[in-house]
Amino acid sequence: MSSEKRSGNILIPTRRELLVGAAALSASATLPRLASADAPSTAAVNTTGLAVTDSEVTVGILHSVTGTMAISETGSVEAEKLAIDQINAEGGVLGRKIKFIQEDGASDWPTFAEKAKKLLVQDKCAAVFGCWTSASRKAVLPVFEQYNGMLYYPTFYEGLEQSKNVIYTGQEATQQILAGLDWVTRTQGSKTFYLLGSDYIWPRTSNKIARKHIENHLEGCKVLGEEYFPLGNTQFNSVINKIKLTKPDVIYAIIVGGSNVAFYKQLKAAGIDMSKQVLLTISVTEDEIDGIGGENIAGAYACMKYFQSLDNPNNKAFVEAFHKMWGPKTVIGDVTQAAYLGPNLWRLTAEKAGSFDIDKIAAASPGVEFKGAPEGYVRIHENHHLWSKTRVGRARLDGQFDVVYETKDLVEPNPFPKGYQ
Amino acid sequence: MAMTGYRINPRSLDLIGFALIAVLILVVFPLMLDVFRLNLVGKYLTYAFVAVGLVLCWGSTGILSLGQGIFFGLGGYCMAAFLKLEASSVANTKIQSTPGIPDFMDWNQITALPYIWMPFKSLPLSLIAVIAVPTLFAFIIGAAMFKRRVGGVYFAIITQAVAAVLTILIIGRQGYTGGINGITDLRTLLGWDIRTDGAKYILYFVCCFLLLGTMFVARFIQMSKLGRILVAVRDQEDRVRFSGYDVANFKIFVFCLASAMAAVGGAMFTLQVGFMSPSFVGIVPSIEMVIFCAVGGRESVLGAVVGTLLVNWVKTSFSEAFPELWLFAMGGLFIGVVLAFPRGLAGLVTDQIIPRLPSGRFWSAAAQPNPAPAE
Amino acid sequence: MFGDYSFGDLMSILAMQGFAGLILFSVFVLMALGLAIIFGQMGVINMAHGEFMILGAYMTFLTSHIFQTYIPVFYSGYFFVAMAVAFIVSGAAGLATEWLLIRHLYARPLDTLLATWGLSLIMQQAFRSIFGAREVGVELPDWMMGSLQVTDTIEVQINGLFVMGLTLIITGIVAVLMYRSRWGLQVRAVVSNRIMSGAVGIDTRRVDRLTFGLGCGIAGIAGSAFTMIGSTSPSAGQLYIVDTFLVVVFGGAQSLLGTVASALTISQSQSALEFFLTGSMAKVLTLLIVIGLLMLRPQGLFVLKVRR
Amino acid sequence: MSSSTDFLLALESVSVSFDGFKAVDGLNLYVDKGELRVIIGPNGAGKTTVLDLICGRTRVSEGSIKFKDQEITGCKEQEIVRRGIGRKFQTPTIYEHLTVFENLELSLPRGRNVVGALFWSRTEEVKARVQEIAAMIYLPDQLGRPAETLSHGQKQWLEIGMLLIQDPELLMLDEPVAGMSVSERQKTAALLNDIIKNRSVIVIEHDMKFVESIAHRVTVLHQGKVLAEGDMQSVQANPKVKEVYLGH
Repeated sequence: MSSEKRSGNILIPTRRELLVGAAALSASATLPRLASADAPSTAAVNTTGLAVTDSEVTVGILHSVTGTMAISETGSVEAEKLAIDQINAEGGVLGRKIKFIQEDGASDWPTFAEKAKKLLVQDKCAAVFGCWTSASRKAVLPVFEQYNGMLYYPTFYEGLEQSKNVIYTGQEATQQILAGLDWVTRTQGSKTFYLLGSDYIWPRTSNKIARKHIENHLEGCKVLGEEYFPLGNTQFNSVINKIKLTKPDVIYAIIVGGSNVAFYKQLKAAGIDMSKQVLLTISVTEDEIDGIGGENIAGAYACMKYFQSLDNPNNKAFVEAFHKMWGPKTVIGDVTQAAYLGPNLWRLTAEKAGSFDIDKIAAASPGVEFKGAPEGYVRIHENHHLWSKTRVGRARLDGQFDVVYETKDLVEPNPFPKGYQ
Repeated sequence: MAMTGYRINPRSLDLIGFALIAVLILVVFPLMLDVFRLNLVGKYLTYAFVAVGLVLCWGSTGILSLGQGIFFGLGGYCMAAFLKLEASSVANTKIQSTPGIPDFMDWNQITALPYIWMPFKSLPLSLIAVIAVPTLFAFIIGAAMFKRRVGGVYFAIITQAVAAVLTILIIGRQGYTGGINGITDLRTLLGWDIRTDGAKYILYFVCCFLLLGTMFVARFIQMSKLGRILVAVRDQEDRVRFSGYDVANFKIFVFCLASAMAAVGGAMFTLQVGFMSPSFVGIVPSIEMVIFCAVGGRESVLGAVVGTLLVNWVKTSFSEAFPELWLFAMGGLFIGVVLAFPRGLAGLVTDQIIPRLPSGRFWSAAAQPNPAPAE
Repeated sequence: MFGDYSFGDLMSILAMQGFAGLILFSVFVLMALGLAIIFGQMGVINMAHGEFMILGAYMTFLTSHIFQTYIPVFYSGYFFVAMAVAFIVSGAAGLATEWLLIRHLYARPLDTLLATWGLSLIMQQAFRSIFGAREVGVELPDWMMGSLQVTDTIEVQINGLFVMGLTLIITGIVAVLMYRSRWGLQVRAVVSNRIMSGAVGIDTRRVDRLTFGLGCGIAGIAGSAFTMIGSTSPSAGQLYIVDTFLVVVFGGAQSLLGTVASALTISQSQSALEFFLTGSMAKVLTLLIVIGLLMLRPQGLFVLKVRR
Repeated sequence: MSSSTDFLLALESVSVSFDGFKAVDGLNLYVDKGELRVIIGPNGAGKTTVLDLICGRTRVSEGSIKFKDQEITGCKEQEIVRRGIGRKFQTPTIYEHLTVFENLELSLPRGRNVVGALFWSRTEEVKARVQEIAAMIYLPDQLGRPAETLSHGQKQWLEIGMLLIQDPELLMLDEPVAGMSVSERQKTAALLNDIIKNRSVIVIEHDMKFVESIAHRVTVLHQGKVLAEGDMQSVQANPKVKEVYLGH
């Protein structure tokens, strides 16, 4: 069965609009019943003692719902629950309904490791959707490799990693950064950059890649300054002064969490006008703007693969379903969308492999394509990252983005970029 | 500060209490729990080292340190450093631009092993460092503070600030420390794979025996004249001084000892959990560990261990049952204990239960607080 | 470092860094005032101070919403109402806390630390359950954003000025309350000798409750003011606690003057360092300096030498 | 005046001030070996402060304090104690929840460092010494009792005992009979006269009857200065003293 059909009915709410004389879809409308009817035997689809019964398959959701990271991870939890609901509504995976067990990582890496272990060793989850920060992923990675689990990791991250047991549904650094830099130099004629970041691995590595690209690949461009702030820092006046004095063409900001709010509010208060000053960020999604306030960041450019305002049928349906489930006010950011991909990709892979076995899933993953992806279309690369387009959006007053640029074709994921390390 | 009440024949009470704990962790848990849960208990027990240290430092001497996480962390990092070097052999790190150094160094364009990492190539040196580094650090802080007679709340808050500084440094100097990720993916100890179930059992028992040893040392000190002097320092510092004792030295000693104990815990944590994270050096875990100790009874070695097990068990089971609401329960627990039993579970036993029981010996021992099994 | 700047630039660096420092200073004072009262005057270590601030911030958030939806005409002025609300709600919460929790612990100051830590966990989770785990954006009336152009390189941020003014006023009020009012007299009496002041007919319980309430109320105002510069999320309060305690302790717990002075020292040194080092290192150095000075003057900057 | 003296204790032009208020002002005070000196004076005269200065609890602003011809200003409390000065506080400061025996044992000038304390063993010799002192301070059969259960007077004695067991050459007692019954006072007076045999004692006391019963020489302090000094009669005769103090 091709994923073509499935893409149609992945999203129940869209049926109506898509049904318009699509033969494939009329077939797929009946597909759920079929799926459960000819459900393969448990013995066949589960040879390694995962938590799979004739009617159910158990997966785990592992995010921080308490502590500082809960701010960011809530969206991912919501997206994953939505995806699981929708899949179940269509008869589940290999004829089995998905049952999820949620654990709280509590924004604490050792806790993530503990809970990951619990989900694999005790609950025998067939797949785990979770983690947000690199630190939490690094903490659970050995667990997944030792107990041979499958993690779907939603966040854009620094790369330099590749594991049989992880599918990275977010972009790795080069995918997210390079296209944006090229675009800004090309269209804004920017020559000078000021790099900012929160003080941990992702911003530092990303800025490293950005710097290398600026200095080695962009004609006549240079970096005027690079600075890092403790996580949760709320005072940026000093660096803002430095920016005012060095007058860079582009402020390149990779500040995360609560610091964002302080940073952009203080930028605005300091009279830096985003309509004149180019600010390019890879860390601010619609979720963050919720806290920052649209009026404080309007005019800034963000570079990532998804924006809630994307105009395509998949996304319309996704946003509608999301709002139906979690309320019309909740916004959807890049990571939230990537988290939504997780369960869907897993389902497609499982049905391609005809099995829940981790090894079979891992082996079957490369080449799996999800045409119903809200961001349009994604395909899993041999390195377990996703082929995806990169887009630049400009923040609006209402907290949404206007997509001003999108790469012509899918950008290849390259977690170990030569010349950027 | 609460005062030690008068116990009926404390020694026999202790012996039986110790026996109970020993049986519990050496026999009951291994039989009752699967390896995953046992490994969890093992993790809790590493916190118990800190709690025992706090009993001496805070309960007996009245020095409240909100920075014990520092020493737990340093101990853990020293252990992790050794394991990490072993894990990042040239063979394992082929894909790096500089094979043979830890991955996080490679990510930060460090091309040669920094000098501070050299000692951790040898296990003996590393084991020495596990104790020595944190203890030395504690000595510096202690000497600076106690010689200047900084005490009470001031000491607590300064230790907190030190913890904050250290966290920022570790995270900021990620090329040398692994940054916020900590030091992850530790595999073998001298070629012995510490991730297998067998290894987990062995490490668990090693941890247990070390803990029992630590408890014994702590108890021995409490019983000695030194122990009486520490209590005297807590309640009547001036008089101790005018009895010709150099109070500062005693405080420094007990603070260093507590730190060393914490460090051992940290090292055992690294071995059992397989990585070390800067989140331990921070303020939150430091305060949590003080709370473990308070729940169990800040003056009782046994109480501290039991309290640690209890709080962590509650934490784990609540957060598994109500991932989104468990903080309410934790907060409630802390407040409840502080209000209801100022001297923790141990106090509850010695003040409330024993006096109400018929003739002392047998009962008083049996009435040692039984930890809820971690299940 | 200086090579690439002209003299004029340097002057404006000086001016603007000084100003940045002043903002930071006001922020610290606002954070610390409430604690200085509670810790300094009552010896209670309130680890939930940050949460009381965030409570104030959420109140501001609610008020702004109410204004937007019901009386948009007065929107530009909502902030003042918000601060009042924040003060009242946080203050009330403070009174309740004192009554339920703190008053049982006066004999054991260090235990208040543990109990209030528990309280802070509960409050955080409460915020999360009520307002959601995500950050909330508190919108500001336009007149508060933006900045005044002094010279072409020197700009003064309006909300910065606002925070400073606010700090000035509140500090003034507290000072008057402490050193001019009957209540302040009673507070200081209770601090210096609880039993005696009880004996001479001061209702020490009432004094304690009011003191704690006032402290929390001020925390509320601070939180409300911080919506201008910081983020409002359930766990944001944790960010402030260490700095706040350092400021208070460094100043010498008993004296307001000390608190102000230490806030000034810390903020100025930090913003100066921030300019020449990166944010992280500046923070580290500042903390180290404070710790060092505390070792030299264990009891803080401003304490009276008295016969023990 | 010669800086070297044959006095046991010599305070020369000692001053200390708290925020401008001079609690002790250019005080000169000399104590002989084997002398029992009583310091009296109205409240706030600086009596207790003088003791604080001698035992290092308060640092002198100016002046010198010599003990056995050695400067002790700036020494740490415990050093001064080890040189042979013991000090009893106004309110009895003892280890409330240790037993009488343990109180005395802790005060025994041995095993004063960490290691010594850790491996301390309660030898017969130790027990004997404790017994001996306990007998002196009228608590021979109270050794097993928790100190907190003693009567106020007994606590005063215990604290004196804790000083005696250190065998100091100079003993400083701040109001040793405060809150004692008449019989206890007599016993205490006897105790002091008994102690005197091989050491000097400074006593601060208000109770004139008690002072008469023990004092060799009396020093009257007033506003941090020596108002008068001499034996009881001469002091009581002194009009200035009458005026500021005894008069009414």
